[in-house]
Amino acid sequence: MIEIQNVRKSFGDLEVLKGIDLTVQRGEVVTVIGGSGSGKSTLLTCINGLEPIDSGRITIDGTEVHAKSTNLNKLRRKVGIVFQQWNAFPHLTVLENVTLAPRKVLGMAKAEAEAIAEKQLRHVGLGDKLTTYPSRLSGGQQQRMAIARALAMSPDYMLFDEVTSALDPQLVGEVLETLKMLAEEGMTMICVTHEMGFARDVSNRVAFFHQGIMAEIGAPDQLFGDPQHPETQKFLANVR
Amino acid sequence: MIEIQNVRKSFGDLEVLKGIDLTVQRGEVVTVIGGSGSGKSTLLTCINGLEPIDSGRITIDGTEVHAKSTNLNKLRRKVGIVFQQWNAFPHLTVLENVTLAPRKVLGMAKAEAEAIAEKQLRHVGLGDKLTTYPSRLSGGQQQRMAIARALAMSPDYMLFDEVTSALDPQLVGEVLETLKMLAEEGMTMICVTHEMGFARDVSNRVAFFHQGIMAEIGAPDQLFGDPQHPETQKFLANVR
Amino acid sequence: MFNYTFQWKQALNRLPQMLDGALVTMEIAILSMALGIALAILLTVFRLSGSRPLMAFATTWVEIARNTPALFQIYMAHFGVASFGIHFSPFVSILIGITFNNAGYLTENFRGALKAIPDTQGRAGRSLGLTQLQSFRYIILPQMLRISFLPMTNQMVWAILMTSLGVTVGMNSDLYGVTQDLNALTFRTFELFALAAVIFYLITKTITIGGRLIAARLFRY
Amino acid sequence: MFDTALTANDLVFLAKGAGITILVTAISVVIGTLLGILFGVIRMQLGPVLAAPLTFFLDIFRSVPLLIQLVLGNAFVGMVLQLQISGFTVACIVLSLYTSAYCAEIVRGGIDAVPEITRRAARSLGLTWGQDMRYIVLPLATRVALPSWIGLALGVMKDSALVYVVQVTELLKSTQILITRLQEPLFLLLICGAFYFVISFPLARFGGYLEKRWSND
Amino acid sequence: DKLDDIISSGTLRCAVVLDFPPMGMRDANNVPIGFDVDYCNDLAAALGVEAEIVETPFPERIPALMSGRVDVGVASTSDTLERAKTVGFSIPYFAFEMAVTANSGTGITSYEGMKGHTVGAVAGTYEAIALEAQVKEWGEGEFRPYQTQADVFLALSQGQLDATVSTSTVAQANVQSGNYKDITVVGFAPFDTDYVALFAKRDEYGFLNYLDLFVNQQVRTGRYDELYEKWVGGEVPKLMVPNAYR
Ligand SMILES: Nc1ncnc2c1ncn2[C@@H]1O[C@H](COP(=O)(O)OP(=O)(O)OP(=O)(O)O)[C@@H](O)[C@H]1O
Ligand SMILES: Nc1ncnc2c1ncn2[C@@H]1O[C@H](COP(=O)(O)OP(=O)(O)OP(=O)(O)O)[C@@H](O)[C@H]1O
Ligand SMILES: NC(=O)CC[C@H](N)C(=O)O
Ligand SMILES: [Mg+2]
Ligand SMILES: [Mg+2]
Repeated sequence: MIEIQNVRKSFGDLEVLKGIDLTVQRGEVVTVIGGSGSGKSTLLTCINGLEPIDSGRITIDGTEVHAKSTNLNKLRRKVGIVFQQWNAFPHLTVLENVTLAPRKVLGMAKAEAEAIAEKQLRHVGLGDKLTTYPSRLSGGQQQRMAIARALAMSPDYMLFDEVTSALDPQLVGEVLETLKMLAEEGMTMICVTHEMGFARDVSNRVAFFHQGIMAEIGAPDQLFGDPQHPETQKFLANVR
Repeated sequence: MIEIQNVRKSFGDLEVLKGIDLTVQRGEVVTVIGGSGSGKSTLLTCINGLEPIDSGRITIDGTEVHAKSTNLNKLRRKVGIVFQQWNAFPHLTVLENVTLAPRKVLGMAKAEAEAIAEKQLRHVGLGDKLTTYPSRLSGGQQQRMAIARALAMSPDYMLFDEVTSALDPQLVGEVLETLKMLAEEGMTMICVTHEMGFARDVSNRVAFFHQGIMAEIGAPDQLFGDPQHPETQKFLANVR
Repeated sequence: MFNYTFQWKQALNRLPQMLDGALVTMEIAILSMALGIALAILLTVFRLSGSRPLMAFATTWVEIARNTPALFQIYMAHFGVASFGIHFSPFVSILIGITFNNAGYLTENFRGALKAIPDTQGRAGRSLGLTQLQSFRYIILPQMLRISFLPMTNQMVWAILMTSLGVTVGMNSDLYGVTQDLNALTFRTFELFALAAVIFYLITKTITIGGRLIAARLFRY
Repeated sequence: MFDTALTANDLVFLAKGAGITILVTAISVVIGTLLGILFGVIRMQLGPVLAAPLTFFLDIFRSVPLLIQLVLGNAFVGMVLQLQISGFTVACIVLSLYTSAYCAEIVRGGIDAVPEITRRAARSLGLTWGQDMRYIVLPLATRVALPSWIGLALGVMKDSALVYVVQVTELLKSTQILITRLQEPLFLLLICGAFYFVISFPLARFGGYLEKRWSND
Repeated sequence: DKLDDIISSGTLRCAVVLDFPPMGMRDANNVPIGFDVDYCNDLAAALGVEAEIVETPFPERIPALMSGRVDVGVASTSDTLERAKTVGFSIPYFAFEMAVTANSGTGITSYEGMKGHTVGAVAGTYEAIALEAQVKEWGEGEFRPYQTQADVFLALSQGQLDATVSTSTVAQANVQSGNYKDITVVGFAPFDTDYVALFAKRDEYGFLNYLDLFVNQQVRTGRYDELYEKWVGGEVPKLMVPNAYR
């Protein structure tokens, strides 16, 4: 369970998160939508401790992320994250990309790590690209590789930050399919996305962010069908 | 009138345009859609003579673009073009961007050029950004500036090459509005685009390119509603 | 026409000696590059460390290396430090001098390379549970070295050229030193220096072209 | 440590040396830059094959120690060209060519850095090749190239320490002359090093600043 | 020929090495002085022209001559047979005896005592060539050439060198100056006397003849002794080689 309690976060003078509260249960898929700069990415990077927070608390399965005593490197194994862009390590083959963390972080033997990596890569449909370098992959394939890489650490939670935004329209589908598959397998996920169709189909709940505030959260039918907050209405009208 | 007759064009071994025929009448808006690499951009750059062609003919108001005797610099004044990206001259202010060509190409006086530039910039909604540098503009504003810059040469034709593809989703609208406005004012336009909604609303005809061939062309209702070519059907199914 | 008869034979007779000198020159350049790269990585880590003294140390090094003549640095490595009772042989002095210079310039190159590596790379690494150091070692460093590979071959060329300054600290076994000694012996200045120039040219060309070939080999991505 | 036999006279002597260093540098950088731009544009226009001889010629200046270039350049001017010109002139000629060789590379890098599409945009507006170069490529390339160019100019200043071989008494040579007489090497060298540093450091920082500012655009 | 050219041009340009005291150096106003400088002035006076001192570092002496930037070398240049293949030498105008100077801490007390030590001299000089050959013959120790006489003595007093061989004149001058700590002249080096000569282009016989006669006249008129007394002092070295012509 991920619990976010009254989290605030500023960059310099700019308050980017103005007291966010959100609890994500095991097995739940929460999608986050909202305008540019509303703090969506920042929230994700706070959740896995890449960014410190100013106040509030984030706990993952009871462990407080930003406590001094927390071993972040260890905690992060539980929480996979995939970004919008530049996820692939360009100097490593697909297989090496995926085995790096299991080997260096978990200390797995090469063979064992490769077995796991192959399994995950096959899972996302890249079973035939093991020795390819990322530059030879399409954007969609790169994103799927990044997902496999995160999965290879057997995380309990996955965070996705607009993983399809940088892709050509033709490639969006394949990545969304992969996410859907994960959701169906019961992975707990927080997905920041601009793909309203996806949000509607896959999520248990959809959260709308506006200027550092979670303006509205609800089941997809409710939020898309009958948005309460005027900003949500405005946003959805614009998107289509 | 732009007449394209059996135009072929290769880059090295790769034949990118395999005999294109297309006639665009004054006042007509033709949209070009098609997969990546199908030759759409190449066609546009051939039309204004930025790229030579291997065979066939392109004439603009009767002048053959690729004839030796044609003064291309002069011809290009008739044909404005806006690309997907990097249209702005980053070292010049918005006003300077727009006045450069009228002054240097048409030899206009500074004051006159500025008057025209201001008019065009107001036209695209940038009347308050005259002394700003492009780096301070959003992507959408940069594209609108590029449109104003082309318009300042009073072209008879405008070519647009995926002018919204590099933009954040929120900024697409403002640029498409500008294009729509131009179309309504009677500008002859060829627009390469991924925005199907725009293509449907604005164009007189839509052309579908596939692997260097114009696979299909027709009125938007016909092409979108009842595509004939199997590749068109596939493409449209994928896009949404 | 020249009032001077070129005696190329005389110079060519000395070619074996000069080629021996060229080997020493290469040796100095290669060692100074290997050490320079290692030090530059260390200085880069210092710069990223966030610790003020370490950052100041790295910055001072880089700025002195980049803002004074190499000749000055090499002279200092020999006569300067000797004022404090530390003695280095000419070979070690020139090696230290060039290494100091290399490390300074390479650190600056690395800084540029780091800027070209997207932030998300390090973040992606850390997100997988890699420690900061692991993330640097396995993700940032290889990319940084790749991006700065061509600048590094340039620096290698400079290292070769800088060996010619070794004569100021008593080197006479490198290519330039050998040439100068032969010149003193025979007064065949033009022939000898022209021959040395050709050898230097061939060495540096080999490095540049070799560097490109290696880059193509090494970086298949 | 620093009770010294250095007189005001000697300081004037050093200052003269510094003046020569700056003068040689200034002349060489100006001429070298103009030549470098010319060579760079010629190379770009001719394409790699036709420009090969020029590329080769310029390559020599980047592949042979400056010390040797100066010795041979001096000999060439005196013996082959039979010109009775001063060592100072020879130093300026060699350093100018040396500068131009590096500058041509910088120019190429600058031009390469202007996106093809931006140039296409310019041509599409009806600008001629020359106008495109003049109004678009040059200003943009300058921004990319200026920081490296500052680095080059400072490099030339530091490398000008070697022109002593053609009988030019620049700063480092002046220092050595004083060392021979006063026998205070460390002290004198520190003065000399400090001088280079004081000129070079602020300019280098300025170059870094420009780079930062322009890359943020 | 060259002689006529010099006389008609009105200036004589001499290549002089100015970091080689007391033969060539600079005074407190950094004006060139020394034995070689005076010698050049005398030569110019004999020719009835102005003297111009062109400071020439070691490797540039030959290009300076060949490119016509100087007319004559008055640069304490040893007249070796190898060099004579390139330039023309006059008869010797000066002769050096070589002395061993050692760092006091090393316990070196003689030429032989240098065996196994780190020794050095000014690169490319007569003594450097001889000393390097000697170190090779000994098979132990190390030889280091430095670019200037100043660097050699600096290295010596810093302890980077244990001993050096230099012309005795330089050695005495430097030890007496008190600029260098911990150095002492410990004896003579048993090298052949280093005869040095003026040099000009090889084929300028007229000029070379003139130089020979000029050197001869300097000795005959007592000017040589006078200059020696002025710059060096002590017993004047003989310029004649026993049992040989010339
Ligand atoms: N490292 C940082 N330093 C300073 N400001 C930052 C930093 N990261 C983000 N910001 C600022 O914080 C605000 C929120 O950024 P964030 O990336 O979280 O927004 P977002 O909702 O993900 O937007 P988008 O949809 O554009 O990705 C923005 O104004 C951004 O400029
Ligand atoms: N200058 C060039 N040199 C070589 N090949 C080129 C060049 N320009 C384009 N191509 C190739 O020609 C083909 C067609 O390119 P073009 O840019 O016209 O496609 P497009 O339809 O505009 O695609 P997209 O939707 O990706 O912009 C592509 O395979 C491309 O790689
Ligand atoms: N003048 C010098 O510096 C060298 C003198 C030395 N006797 C030689 O010619 O070898
Ligand atoms: Mg974001
Ligand atoms: Mg295109």
